[in-house]
Amino acid sequence: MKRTIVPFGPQHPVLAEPLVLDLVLEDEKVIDAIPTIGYIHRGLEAMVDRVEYTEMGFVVERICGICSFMHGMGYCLALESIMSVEVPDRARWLRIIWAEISRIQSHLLWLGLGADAFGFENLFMHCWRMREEILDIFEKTTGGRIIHSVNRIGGVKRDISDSELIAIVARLDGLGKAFEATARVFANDPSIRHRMSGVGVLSMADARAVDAVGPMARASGVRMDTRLAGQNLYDQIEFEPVLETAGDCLARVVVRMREVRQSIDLIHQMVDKMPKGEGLPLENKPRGNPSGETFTRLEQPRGEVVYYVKANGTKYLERFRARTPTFANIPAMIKLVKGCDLADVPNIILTIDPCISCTER
Amino acid sequence: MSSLIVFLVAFPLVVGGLLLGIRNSKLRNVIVVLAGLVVAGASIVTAVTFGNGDAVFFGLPNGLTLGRSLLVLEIAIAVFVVAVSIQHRRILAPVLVLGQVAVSVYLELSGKMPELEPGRLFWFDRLSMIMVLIIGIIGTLICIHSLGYMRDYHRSSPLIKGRRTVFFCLLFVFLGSMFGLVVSNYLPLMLIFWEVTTLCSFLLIGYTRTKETIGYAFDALNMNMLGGLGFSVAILMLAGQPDGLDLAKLTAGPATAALLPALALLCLAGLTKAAQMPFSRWLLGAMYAPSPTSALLHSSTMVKAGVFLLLRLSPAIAGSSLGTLVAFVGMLTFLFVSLVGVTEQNTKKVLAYSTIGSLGLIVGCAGLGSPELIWVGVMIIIFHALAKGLLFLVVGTIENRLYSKDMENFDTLLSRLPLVSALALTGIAGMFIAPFGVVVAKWTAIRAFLEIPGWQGAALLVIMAFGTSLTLFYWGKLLIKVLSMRSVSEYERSVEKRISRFEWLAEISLASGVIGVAAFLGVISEQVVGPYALATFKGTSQSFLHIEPVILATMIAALLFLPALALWASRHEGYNTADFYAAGRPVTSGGVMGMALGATQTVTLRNYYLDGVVNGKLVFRVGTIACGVLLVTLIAVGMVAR
Amino acid sequence: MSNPFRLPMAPRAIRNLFSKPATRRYPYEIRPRFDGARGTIKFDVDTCNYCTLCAKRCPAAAITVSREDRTWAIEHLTCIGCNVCVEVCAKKSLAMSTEAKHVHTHAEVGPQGQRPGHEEWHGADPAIAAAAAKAAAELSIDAPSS
Amino acid sequence: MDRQGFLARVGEYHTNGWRLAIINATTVPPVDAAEPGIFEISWGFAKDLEFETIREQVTTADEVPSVSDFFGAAFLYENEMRELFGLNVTGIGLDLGGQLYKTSVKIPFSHAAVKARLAATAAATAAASGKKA
Amino acid sequence: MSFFSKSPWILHYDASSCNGCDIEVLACLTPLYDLERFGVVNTGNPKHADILLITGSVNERNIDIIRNLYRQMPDPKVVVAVGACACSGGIFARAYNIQGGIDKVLPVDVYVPGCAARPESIIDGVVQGIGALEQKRRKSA
Amino acid sequence: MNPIVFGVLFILIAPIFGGLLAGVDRIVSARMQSRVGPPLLQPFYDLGKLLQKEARQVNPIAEPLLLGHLGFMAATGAMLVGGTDLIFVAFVFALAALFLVLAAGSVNSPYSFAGAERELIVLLASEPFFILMLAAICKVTDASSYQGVLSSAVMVAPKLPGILLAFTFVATIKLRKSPFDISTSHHAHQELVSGLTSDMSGRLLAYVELAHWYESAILAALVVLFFNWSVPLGLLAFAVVYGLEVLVDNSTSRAKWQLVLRSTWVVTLLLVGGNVLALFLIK
Repeated sequence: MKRTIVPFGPQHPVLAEPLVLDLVLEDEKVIDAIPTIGYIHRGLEAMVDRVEYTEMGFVVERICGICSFMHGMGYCLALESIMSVEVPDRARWLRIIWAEISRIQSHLLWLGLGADAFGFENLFMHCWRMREEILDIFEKTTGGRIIHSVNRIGGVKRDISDSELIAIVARLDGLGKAFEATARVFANDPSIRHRMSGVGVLSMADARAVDAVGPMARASGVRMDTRLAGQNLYDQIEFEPVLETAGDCLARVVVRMREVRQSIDLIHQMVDKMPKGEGLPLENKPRGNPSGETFTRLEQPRGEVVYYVKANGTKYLERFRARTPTFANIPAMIKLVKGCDLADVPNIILTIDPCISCTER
Repeated sequence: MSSLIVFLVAFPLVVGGLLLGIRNSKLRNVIVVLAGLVVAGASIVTAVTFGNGDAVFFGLPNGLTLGRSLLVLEIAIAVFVVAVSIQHRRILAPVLVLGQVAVSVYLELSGKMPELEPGRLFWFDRLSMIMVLIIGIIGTLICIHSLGYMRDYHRSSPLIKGRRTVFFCLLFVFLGSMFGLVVSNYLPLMLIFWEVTTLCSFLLIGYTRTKETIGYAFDALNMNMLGGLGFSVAILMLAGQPDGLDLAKLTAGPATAALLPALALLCLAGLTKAAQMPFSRWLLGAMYAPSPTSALLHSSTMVKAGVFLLLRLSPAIAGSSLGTLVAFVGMLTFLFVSLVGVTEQNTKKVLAYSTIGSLGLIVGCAGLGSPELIWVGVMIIIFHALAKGLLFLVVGTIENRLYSKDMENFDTLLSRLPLVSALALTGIAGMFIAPFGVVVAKWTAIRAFLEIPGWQGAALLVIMAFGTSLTLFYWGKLLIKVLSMRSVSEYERSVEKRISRFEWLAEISLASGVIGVAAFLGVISEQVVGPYALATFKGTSQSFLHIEPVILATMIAALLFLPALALWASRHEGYNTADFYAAGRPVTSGGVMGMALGATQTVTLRNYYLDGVVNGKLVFRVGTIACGVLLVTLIAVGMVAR
Repeated sequence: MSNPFRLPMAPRAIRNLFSKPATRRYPYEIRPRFDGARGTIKFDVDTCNYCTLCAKRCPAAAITVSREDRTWAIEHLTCIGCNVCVEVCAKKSLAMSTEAKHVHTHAEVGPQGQRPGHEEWHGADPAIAAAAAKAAAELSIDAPSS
Repeated sequence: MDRQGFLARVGEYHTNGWRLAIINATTVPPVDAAEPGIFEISWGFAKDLEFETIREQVTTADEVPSVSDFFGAAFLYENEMRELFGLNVTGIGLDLGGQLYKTSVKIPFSHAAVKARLAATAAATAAASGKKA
Repeated sequence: MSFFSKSPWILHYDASSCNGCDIEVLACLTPLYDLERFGVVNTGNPKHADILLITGSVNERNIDIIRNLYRQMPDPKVVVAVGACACSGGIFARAYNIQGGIDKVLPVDVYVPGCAARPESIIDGVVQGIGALEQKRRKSA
Repeated sequence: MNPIVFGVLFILIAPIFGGLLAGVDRIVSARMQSRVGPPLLQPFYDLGKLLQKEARQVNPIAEPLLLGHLGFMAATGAMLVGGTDLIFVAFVFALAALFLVLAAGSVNSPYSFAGAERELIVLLASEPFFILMLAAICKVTDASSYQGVLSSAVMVAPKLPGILLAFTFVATIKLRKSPFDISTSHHAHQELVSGLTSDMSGRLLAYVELAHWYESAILAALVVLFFNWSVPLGLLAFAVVYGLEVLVDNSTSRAKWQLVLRSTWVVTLLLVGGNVLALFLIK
């Protein structure tokens, strides 16, 4: 029997990034979906052969423009563990504050994109307007809106003054209030429920079977969050991962909304706990060239990222590898897309919070 | 005068018999074409001779009498049916036909049969005239079309044993008996023709003699025999009434309560033949027969016999609860089959659903009965006969070129078979595009429904609104497929050249008919249909067309201008079939897209069938049950009214 | 199931309709950039000793330095503004300004195919400066002032 | 590599509820020119906060069995290894037929490609230092 | 009279960007920057677009896509390369799968530098693009 | 005044009305999103640009079909206010809309086709309403033409509250507003790209836009029918309805086609069917 084949992507307005799906449809029911990626593959892991390890961090930052800070931090953490560099305390705290701010930024961005995918333009506008607040904080503290370039192996390049930190917390509280109004819309709007509730259900067993990570797994009830490992000071503050059990698109929205609130709360705690004062050391410069290997794991907004770094004592690393969260979530996405409606395809793709540039590097 | 009618009926029968013996196809072509011309000519002559207006009645010429020939014919039919049924081990049909014979024999032997008024055997009025023209002209065109079609049909399906002699014989017999049916005034005479059409359709549906088609043929036979049985029981009941068997007198005005049971049974007969729910199944099965059969069954014969009878009965049943029930059976059938139609992928079946729906509308009009509604019913008969006849023939032609009846395979037809698709467009336009007849008829029907008081009026309006929109959906889908374009290869372009002249002649004539009738809508309404409707219901003079004919003509001209513009545009540069949006992927002019994982594939598109919203099978079942209940009520009402 | 006709967004939309839009009307209304925001690299040709460290460390390879010709050039279209060159410069010849990078058009492509966004300085070596000026005159583009 | 033993170990991780966190290949530079190129493959498994790896050393001639029977999500890693490293991974659950990426440099992590890149770097560094080539 | 300067519709394509510039392009449409003030509509469809805003650089797989999209845009049309990668390949110019900036395949009319390009710069770029569009219109008229 | 004059006036004024309406719509939508939005005359600039731009045609039949869409849409309006039978106008209205479907379908490309099919679905959803609405207006006023209804002594709106309510629902479809903007989208982020206009460019797209302006004007004229005792009140009511549509557009996400079809049918059956039934039973 004849079936409609819709070429979804590479250029498709629902996704800013090129992801290709051949959707085989009956009416609008997706019978089969054949994916292809590779439109953003740059080969940046191989740039270890062209860029010295000291500057490789800037390349790693540009794996993805949304979790740029986390990528930079992850690279530095990996190198620091190989080279046994002790990072000054304040720098460690500053890093995770920035990391949580960047999580808020990423989630707000995603909530907006998600809203746009199901045709709620106004909500998109509101989410992105709130996000601009975060970008202002970033630009003020790091000098860049999107790409921050403050992480260096051994510490961070810039300090945030204590007064500024307090201002940031106040600003985030304000943002939190504005966010609640938006969150109410996401949670209560019947038209959003129509599009999200019960759509793209990933059961807990399935989430485990396809090795889903991050909010994708947490929305299906899998208690998995690399922050629990505590290596990044998360053991010094109160932290418990956000879990939802429904496993549908709405649950993934809710997980991210709750994580926005949680991050604001975490930043509160962090600012309270961190060592105060002006002129505290921020950076311990590493000596010599690295040698050795490490797997470093980190919880990004999209989920767990794994970095592998192998160094052989030269200025150039032997191997750098990032297994990004979207890379791990793509099998889940392919699984969910089959059997849904064409109109659900954008929702499902977006609720895994795809970052194709992360996936393909 | 009466000899003309006898000629009209007898000539096709004789030709049919002659064709049975002719195996040379060239000779057959000549005979069919010549005989067809004679039939068409005779129908026109008849129409012209009688067509000055009022009803005329006459008997057999030169003192011929029927004698017991009707009974003999009936027994002959019964013997044939029993024989065939035994051959195929069917039980229902012989039971029904024997019941029928039993009724007739009882009538004959008991002597209850009233004396026949010899001068009132036949009845010719404007409705008969319209029917005779439809049968004579459209029927002939279909016969001629079959000459080309059957050649290709047997070429494309070599496994089917060619029995073309029988086929052409049946076509002509069919025409002859239809002529007889529409001019009969004496009900037992009409019954004979009625049964002959049943038999012809049975044989035509079973033409290919596969297990499947024989099953469908028996479906048709069983249901129509049931109607036939109703018909003969009605005759039995009417035989005791004064002037009961004289159709014209019977339907001269509202029927007395005593007549209602018999009328209910006649309505049952009409509904079976018109394939209304719950009897719609046989018409769908008939789709497996060669396309000219479908064309004949749908446009000018068979199902039209059913609505013809109901239109005849309209003045008698209108206003009674019987009439209302009949009307609702028709209107609900229209609604339900339109709903089923949107889920159907087989083009011939879509056409069949559309036919059942249109007939439902006619039945609705006949049941409600008012000058306006009778006008609507007759108008739909005319437009539907032309458009649907054309569509079936076109689909037959397409089927023989593309080897598929699936609507989905008709895509890019405009590029592959441009002339054929132009004809298809004309046919589809005739069925549902605004200034063409069926839509004008529906519009007038809505206006008439506004005048019907009580919940019935509201219900009819709602049914009409939804049913019409549903037809829009399936016709729209078909149009999208027919109108789509892509670059085609030289070979694909050459396919159209192999269509025979017979097919072109028939299809182009019918297409001109669709446009011509729409263009002369005003004249037809004023001169023929309007006077008929007024005469039937003794209404005061009124205009049925509530629009300036100028506007209609302008719209038709505009609609005809658009294809011309397309033709003009296609000769110009500036278009590129490889330029469609495919999300940035490479595309070529044949519609080949770059796909995932480096593959390539031709664009394939499937229409929407409302999966998950409308369950066609379920709707059909619900409709069958609902209309079945109505039908039982209908007969019961008739009985109780007594 | 909640009321299907609820529109939780509607009050917000109405409130927005009657309040001032959030839009910053750039380019008619320009918000000054934050201190420390990274923008364009500024080069001071007088203090540079052409050590080439900035060129070696630049991850985007946007800087070209020639010790012999005493030239220092940057491709602004390639520069990623990571600030590394500023950090490594021992002579403090480089500085990060908050000024946004300029948008260039195709019209700026030079006759020899020089890309837009290319900025080049020539050191004080008189011989080289003269040669460079001559070359620039031939190309009919203005040599950038130091 | 020991195919049976390897699959048994992977299967054990699977049955014990570990999840596949990463499969990573590394191009190990040859010590001398005569040595054939060696690749190091690590299968990283995670369970809650623990992380363990299986390590194998293979050449392009070796057959690397797919683990997609245990971990369905492995197909992306394995297709990637095949395309970028030229490794002979067999039995991949969802075989993309070499169409995952499309690269200008065929097999960009082959020993030859890595060597070429390092040479280019050396040349560029020399040029940046102001030594005219 | 020409309407091109009043109604520039854009198509955004992510060639192989890191998302940074894509987000900033989208941010330009949001309340704070609101490109629609200039009549800009983000069409998402090359057939409707006048300005191709393209981020990221050319690689082996997307090179055909970029060409296809450009070819499908009706004349007059303008290409605005957004971000360092689109202008020249940026930091990734030396990566093995990057062939260079967008001007390797398309005639780029406006280069918007930055990593990531700031919304203000993108607005400047679009405004410059409108000028280029107007020029092309005049040339073809 | 001669009805033909009304028709001609409609053809001339409707585009200006529709364009200005679209301009106001865009500004109001932008303000609801706390943006500044485009200038008021933006729709006219867009139209002008589209007419000046190259039209890339995939096949030769789309343009005639689109001209048919535009022509019949204008004709619908002209016939409506020109005094043609109202029920017939409903059929012509559907025909005009059908032309757009056919133009998109003729391209034979996935996105246009899916858009065309969805448009057919929304036609299927909205068509019963328009037939019933116009029939009910005819019934209640005993008139069959626009002028007839306007000069009728019967006030329509009080008699047809259910239908007026349903109108605000169904107008969402005709105005292509969220949640029912499933076949095209003014906003880019739609799974069908631009839906049925995906393969139209230049003047072809301009025809669609212009026809849509006519469509808005027709809807305005239809609202006036409900307020047949005072035309200004009718126009005010249209402004209110339109304002509601813009508000809903900015406060909901796009529905799926199944919901569009089901909900519209249910609304038509309950509100319109109920109102019609009441009309027939009470009168």
